[in-house]
Amino acid sequence: MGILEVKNVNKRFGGLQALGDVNLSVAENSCHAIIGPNGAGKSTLLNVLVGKLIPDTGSVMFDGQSVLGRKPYEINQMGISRVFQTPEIFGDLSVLENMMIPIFAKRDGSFRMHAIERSDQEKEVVEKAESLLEDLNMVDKRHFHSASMSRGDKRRLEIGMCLAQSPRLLLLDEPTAGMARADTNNTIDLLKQIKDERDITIAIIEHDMHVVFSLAERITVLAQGTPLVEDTPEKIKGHPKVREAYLGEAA
Amino acid sequence: MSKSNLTRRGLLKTSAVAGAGVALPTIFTASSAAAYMNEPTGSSVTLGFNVPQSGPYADEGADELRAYELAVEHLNGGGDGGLMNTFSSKELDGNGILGKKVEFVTGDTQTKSDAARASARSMIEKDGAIMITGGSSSGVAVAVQDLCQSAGVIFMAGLTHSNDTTGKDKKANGFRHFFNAYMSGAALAPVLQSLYGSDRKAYHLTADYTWGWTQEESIVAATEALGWETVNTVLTPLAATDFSSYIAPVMNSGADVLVLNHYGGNMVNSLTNAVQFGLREKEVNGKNFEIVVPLYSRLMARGAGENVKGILGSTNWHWSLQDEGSKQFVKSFGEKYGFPPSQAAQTCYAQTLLYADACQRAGTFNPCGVAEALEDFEFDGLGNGPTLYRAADHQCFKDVLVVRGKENPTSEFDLLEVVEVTPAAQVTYEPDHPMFAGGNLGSCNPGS
Amino acid sequence: MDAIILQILNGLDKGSAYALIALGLTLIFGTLGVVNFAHGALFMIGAFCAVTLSRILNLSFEIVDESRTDFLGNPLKFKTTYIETWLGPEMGGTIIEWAVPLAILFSIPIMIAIGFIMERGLIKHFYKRPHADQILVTFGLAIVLQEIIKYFYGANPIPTPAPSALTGSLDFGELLGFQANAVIYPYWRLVYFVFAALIIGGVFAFLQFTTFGMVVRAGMADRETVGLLGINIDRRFTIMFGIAAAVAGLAGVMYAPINSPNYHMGMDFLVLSFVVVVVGGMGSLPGAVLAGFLLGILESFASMNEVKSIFPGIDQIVIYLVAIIILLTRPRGLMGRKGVMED
Amino acid sequence: MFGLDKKDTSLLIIVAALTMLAPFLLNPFPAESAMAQFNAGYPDLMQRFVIFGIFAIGFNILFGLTGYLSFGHAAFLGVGSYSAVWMFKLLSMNVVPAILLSVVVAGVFALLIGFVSLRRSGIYFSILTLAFAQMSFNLAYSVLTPITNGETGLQLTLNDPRVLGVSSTADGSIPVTNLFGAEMRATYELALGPWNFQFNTGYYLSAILMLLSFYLAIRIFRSPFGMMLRAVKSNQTRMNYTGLNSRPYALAAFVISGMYAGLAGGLMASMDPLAGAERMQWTASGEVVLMTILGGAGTLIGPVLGAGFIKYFENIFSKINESILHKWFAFMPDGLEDTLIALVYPFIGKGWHLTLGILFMLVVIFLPGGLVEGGQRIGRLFRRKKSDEKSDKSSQSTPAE
Repeated sequence: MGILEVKNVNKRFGGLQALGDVNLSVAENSCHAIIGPNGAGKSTLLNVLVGKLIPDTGSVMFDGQSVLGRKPYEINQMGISRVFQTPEIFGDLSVLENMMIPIFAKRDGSFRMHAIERSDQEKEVVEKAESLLEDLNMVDKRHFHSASMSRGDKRRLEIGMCLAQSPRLLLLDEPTAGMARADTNNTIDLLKQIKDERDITIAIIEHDMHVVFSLAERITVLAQGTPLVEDTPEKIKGHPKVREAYLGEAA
Repeated sequence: MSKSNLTRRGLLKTSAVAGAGVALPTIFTASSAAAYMNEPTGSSVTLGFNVPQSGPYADEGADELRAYELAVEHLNGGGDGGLMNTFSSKELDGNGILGKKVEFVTGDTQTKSDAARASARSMIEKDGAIMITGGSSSGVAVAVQDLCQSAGVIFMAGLTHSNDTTGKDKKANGFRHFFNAYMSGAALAPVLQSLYGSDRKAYHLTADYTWGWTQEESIVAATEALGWETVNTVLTPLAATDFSSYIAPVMNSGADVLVLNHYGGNMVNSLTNAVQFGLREKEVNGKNFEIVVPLYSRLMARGAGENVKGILGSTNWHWSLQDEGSKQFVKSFGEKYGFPPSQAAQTCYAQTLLYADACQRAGTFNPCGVAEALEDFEFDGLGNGPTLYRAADHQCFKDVLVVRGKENPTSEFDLLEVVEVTPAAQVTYEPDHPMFAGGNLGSCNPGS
Repeated sequence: MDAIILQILNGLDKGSAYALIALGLTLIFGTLGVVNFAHGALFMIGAFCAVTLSRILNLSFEIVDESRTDFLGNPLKFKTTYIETWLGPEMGGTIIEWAVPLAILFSIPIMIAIGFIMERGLIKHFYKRPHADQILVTFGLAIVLQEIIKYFYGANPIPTPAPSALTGSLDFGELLGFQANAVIYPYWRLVYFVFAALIIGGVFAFLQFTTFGMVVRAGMADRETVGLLGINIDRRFTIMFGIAAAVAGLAGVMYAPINSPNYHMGMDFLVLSFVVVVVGGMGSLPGAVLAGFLLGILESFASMNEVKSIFPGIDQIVIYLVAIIILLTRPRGLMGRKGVMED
Repeated sequence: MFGLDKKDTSLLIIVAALTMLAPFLLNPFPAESAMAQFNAGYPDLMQRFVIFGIFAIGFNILFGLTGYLSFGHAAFLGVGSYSAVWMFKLLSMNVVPAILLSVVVAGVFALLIGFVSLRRSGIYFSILTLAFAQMSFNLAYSVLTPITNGETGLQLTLNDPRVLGVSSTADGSIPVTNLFGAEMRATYELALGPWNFQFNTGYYLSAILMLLSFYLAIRIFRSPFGMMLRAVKSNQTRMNYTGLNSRPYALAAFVISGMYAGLAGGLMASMDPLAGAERMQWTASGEVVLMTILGGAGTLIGPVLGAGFIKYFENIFSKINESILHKWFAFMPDGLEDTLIALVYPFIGKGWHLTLGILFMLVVIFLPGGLVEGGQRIGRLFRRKKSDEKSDKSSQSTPAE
C-alpha cells in the first residue's frame, strides 16, 4: 500500500478522454516519476492530485484519506507540497519572508489572525527559516527582493519553501523546464540531497530524461491518458512499448 | 497699480481684505468674552457666500456670487446704490453695516450637503463669518441652516424651493426669501385652470428625493382642488440622464398633462426628452397635450433651449418685471455684468440687503437681535412687491410669477414671459399647514 | 404588449449609447490592457464637437435695430450669421440646422487626433504600470478635460437640437396595429439606433476583414507573439486608440440632441460603461455590445410602473444588481474569453 | 518602544508630534496677513485631515497589503455616519456609544459585502464593490429616506427621543455631541501676537483615535497576519498551495478596513452630527483610492499624506476667489497684475478641480510610489550629498515603511 493511491481515475474534457483508467501507487519514501509525451495527461493527473480538478470517476487516496473534493490548501495541509513548472514564489516579499510563510502555515494552519505579534520577533520561525536558507546556500540573499533573483534561485527557493513544511509528499511539475544546463544540474543535486537526507516521498512529472533517470526509483509512462507501463528506470529504458511511444519519438 | 479707487478693480481690492479673516473669531465655545458668535470687533464685518462653484449648478452659483458682490459693493457705498434706492426701509446708508465695512469670503458647496457644511464651517471658524448665505438646492439649504443654527450665526437661504426649508426643517437662525413648492402650486393652479380647463388628467414625473416629493405633493393638491385627476405619479432616479423610459408610457396612460417635478439637469433632460417624443403635438381626450414645469429657472430654460417654448411654470422673480425695484436691480446688475440677472441672483441680492438692513435696525450683529428685526418685517421695493418675513416660520410671503417659455426670444436671456403675477394673499398658508407641519423653529442661537 | 414594445425600443436606444462607449473601452482594454477612466470624457468631448460646430456655424455679426430695445433700454442689437449672409437664409439656415449631423465629419479628425495624442503622450507610458496607476492617471486626465470644457462652455447644459426634419416622432403603434399613440418613438432616437448599429457593424467588419484588423485581433489574443513576428504592433495599437476615441466621440456627437450636453456627462456614463464592459466580459467586443443592449433594456423595464410597484426603487439599482449577479455566476462576463482577467 | 522596532517607533513619534502640534503647524501665517488664506489650522479642516487619514489608513490595509482595489469603501463610511447619528438621536449625545456602534455596523456591513465580493478578484472585485456602494447610495438617497433622510442627510431635530439625555436643552436648542461632558465643538483660542491658534476638543479626540489607528496599522503591517496579506497580493496560487486559505485573510483585511471606514464615519458624525448620502457615492470611494495612491499605497504614512493633500486642496484652494487674487497681486503694475490673474484664475476657486486633476497626473507620472516616493527621493538626494562614498544597497528589498 503506497502513500498515494490513484484508482481507476477517468477524466473527460468534452470529447477528449484526458485520463482513462489511471491506476498509480506511489510507495512511501520513494521517488516516483511520471513521464509521457506531450498531451499524455501528465498535467491533468497532477491537477487531480492537488485538488484543482475533480475526476469523473475513481479515487485518489493520500495516506488512507481521499483528496477528492478538497481545496488545494486543505490538500497541502494533509502533507502534499507542490513545485510548479514556472517557480511560484511571493515575488513582492523578501527571501526570508518567503521562507517564513510556509513555516507559519505549518504551525498555525490555513488561517489565523495573529495580527498583533511582530513577525520578526517570532524567533522560532525566523531561526527555522534561516537554517533552511543555510541548507539552500541562500542565507546571504535573505533580504533580497525575491522577484529579482535568477530563475534557478527562484526554483531553489520554491523547493525550500515546500521543504519548510516538512511535507510527506513532494510533487514536482517539470522542475527544470526552461532552465540552463547548470541550473538543471544544481536542481538535480538539490533534489538528490533532499531525497537522501529526509523521509520524504517525491513524485515528479518530467520531460527531461536526464532528470528522470538521475532521480527516479520507479517510473510510470503515460500515453494518451493511460499508464502504459510502470517499472524501474533500468527496465523502462529498454522497454519496447516505451521506446515506441515515447523515447522513439524523442529520438 | 491704478491710482483711481473708483475702478471696479479698486473696489474689489478694498473688499478683498475679507480673505485675511477678522481678529479673533470666537468659535463654538462658551469660553470667550464675546457676546455672540464671531462678533465683529474691528472696522469690518465678514459675510460668507456659500454657493455651488463646481458641479452641475456651478453657473447658477456664479450668478449668485455676482449678485453678492454687487450687494457688497452697494452696501459699502459703491456703484449706483442698487436696490438701496428703492428699498422701503431707508436705514442703510452706503456706509457698510452699522458703520463697519462689509467684506466677504466665498466657498464651494459642490451641491452636496457634506461639502456645503464643510465650507460653511470653514467660513465660520476660519474667516469669522457672521452670516452664511447662498446655495442652490434644498438639501444643501436644510443642511447648512442646521449647521448655522448650532454654530450660532444667521443663515439667509439662497435658492431653495422645498417646503421643508421653512416647514419641518425650519430653524430659528434661518430665513428664506425664495418661494416654495406650495406657493408654486397655489400660483399655478388658477392659471392652469383658465388656460387648460378643469377637466384634465395629469401625469407626474418626480425626482426621487425630498424636494421632488414636496413639489409633487403641493402640485397634486393644488390641481386636484381644481378638479384635475392625477393619473399617475412616477419617481425617477436622481442620477437618470435619459428619461425616455419614463416618458414613453405617458402617452399611453390617458393623461393629457405632464407635470415635470424636476430641477436642474434632470429638468433639462426630461423636458427635452418629452418634447422629443412629440408629446406637445399630440391630442389626447380631444385636448392638446400640455407640459408643466412647476419650478422654472432661466439657466434651466437656457439648457432646454427651444423646448421650453409655451411651457408653463412658476418663478420667484423675472427681470422683465416693470416695478421700480426690478428695474433698478436689472439696471445695476446689467450695467456691471452685461446681461440681466437671474432669479437666483435677485433672491441672493435681496437676502443680503435684508440681512444688512435688519442688523442696522437692530443695532447689532447678534443673531438674536437680527432675527427679531427680520421677524414679521414688512418691506417693499426689492422687486417682489410688498413682502412679509413671517415670524412663525421665517418664510417670505410675496407675489409669485407664473411664466411661460417665450415663442420668439430676442436673446439668450429672454426666454420666459410673465403670464400672471399671483398676489401674495393667494399663496399664503397657515404656518401649521399639513405640508409644513412637524417642524419647530426652536430658539435663536447666538453661539456664545 | 405595446408597453413592452415601447420599453424594448427605449432599451435599444439607451443600449446603443452604452454599447458604443463600452465598445471603445473594451477595445482599449483588449488591445492595450489599459483601464481608461478618461473614456467618458471622450464621449463628452464628442458631444461638445457638435456644440462647437453649431457655434461656429452660428458665428454672427451684429446689426443695431433702433426700433426695438433690449433689457437696459438700449437699442436692440440683432445678430445675423455669416453663413446666412453668404449662402442666403435658406441654404445657410439649413446648414446651421444640420449642425449635428455635419459634426460627424467635423469630429472624426478631432477625436482621432485627441486619441493619438492621449495614447502617444500619456497612455503609452502606462502599459506596464499597475491598473491602479492607469486608473489614477486617466481619472486625473478626465477631470482636467472636463474642467477645460467647463471653463469654456460653462456648467449649464447647452441645447443642441437635431435638424427639424428629424424631430418629431413616429407612431409605431399604428404601424403595428395598436391604437394611435400607443407606441410613439422620436425619429432622432431611431436615427441614433441605426447610427450605432452602423458604427458597431463598421468596427466589427474592420477588425474581421482587414489585415490590419486581423493583426489587432491577434495582438489582443497574444501581444508578445505578434510582436515577435516583427509586426509593429505598437503603431497599430495607437491607431486602435484613435479609433476607440472616434467611436466614443461619434456616440457623443449624435447624443447631443437627445440630452443637452454638459461638461460632466462623461462621468455620468463612465461607471455605467465600466459595468457594461465587465458584464460583457473584459476585452470582448461582442460582449460589450450585447451587455450594452441587455442592460439598456433591463433598465427600461425596471423603470416601468408595474415593476416599480413590486420592487420600489428597482430602477435605481437594477444595473448594479445585474452586474453583481452576472459576476458571481459567470465571472468572465457574458462573452469573455476564459482566462482574461479572470483571476 | 510600544512593541515596535526603532524605525517604526520614530515614525509613530513623529506622526504623534505632528498631529498634536497641528494647530500651530497648520497656522504658520499671521491671521491678518495675505498668506492667511493658506492657513489650515481651523477645527473643521484639522478634523477632516485626521478623519480622512483614518479612512485612508484603513483603506490601505486592504489595498496596500492585499492589492484588492475596492471602489465601494465610502459605503462603510456612510453606514458608520448613519449609525452614529441614529445613536445620537435615540440614545445619547455622548460620542462613545455612537463611535462604537458605527465601527460595529460598518464591520458587519463590510463582512456581508466582502463575503460576496471576495469571490472574485482583480477588476471584477472592484466592480462588485462599486456596484454594492452605488446601490447603497442610490437607495439611501431615495427609497431609504425614512432611515437616511435622503437628499438632506440625517440630522438631529428638537424632537429626537433621546433615552439617555434630553430632546432639547433648556434654551431650546439641540444638545451638542460630547465625550462625557467635554463638548466636541469647544475650541480654545490662543492669540500670540499676530498669530491665532485654535485648539478644538473634537480635533484632539479624532487625532488620538487617528494615532491609535495608525499604531494598530503599524502592528498589522509588521505582524505575520500582515505578511500573509502581502502574500495574498503577491501570489495567491503559491499561497493556496502552501496550505493557506487566502479568502479569510482577504476578508479579514476587508472587514478591518471597513471598520476603519466606519470609525471615520462615526467620527465625522460626532464632529458634525449630519450624515449625507453623498458620503457613499462612488466619487467618495474614488477619493479614498486617490488619497491612498497619491500618498503611496502600501506605505504606512502615505495614505495620511494623500488624505491631507486632497482635503487641503478641496478646502483651501476652492475658497480663493478673484478678489483675493487681486489683493495678492496688487503690488504689481496694472497690466502685469491682470495678466497674472488671468493666468492663475482658472486654477483656483471654482477651478480647484482642474488643479487637483493636473496634480494627480503629475504625481502618477513622475512619482509612481506617490508622495512618499517623492519624500524618499529628496531624502536620498540629501543623503547622497552627505556621504558620497557609501555604497548604495538599493538592491536589497526595503520593507514597507
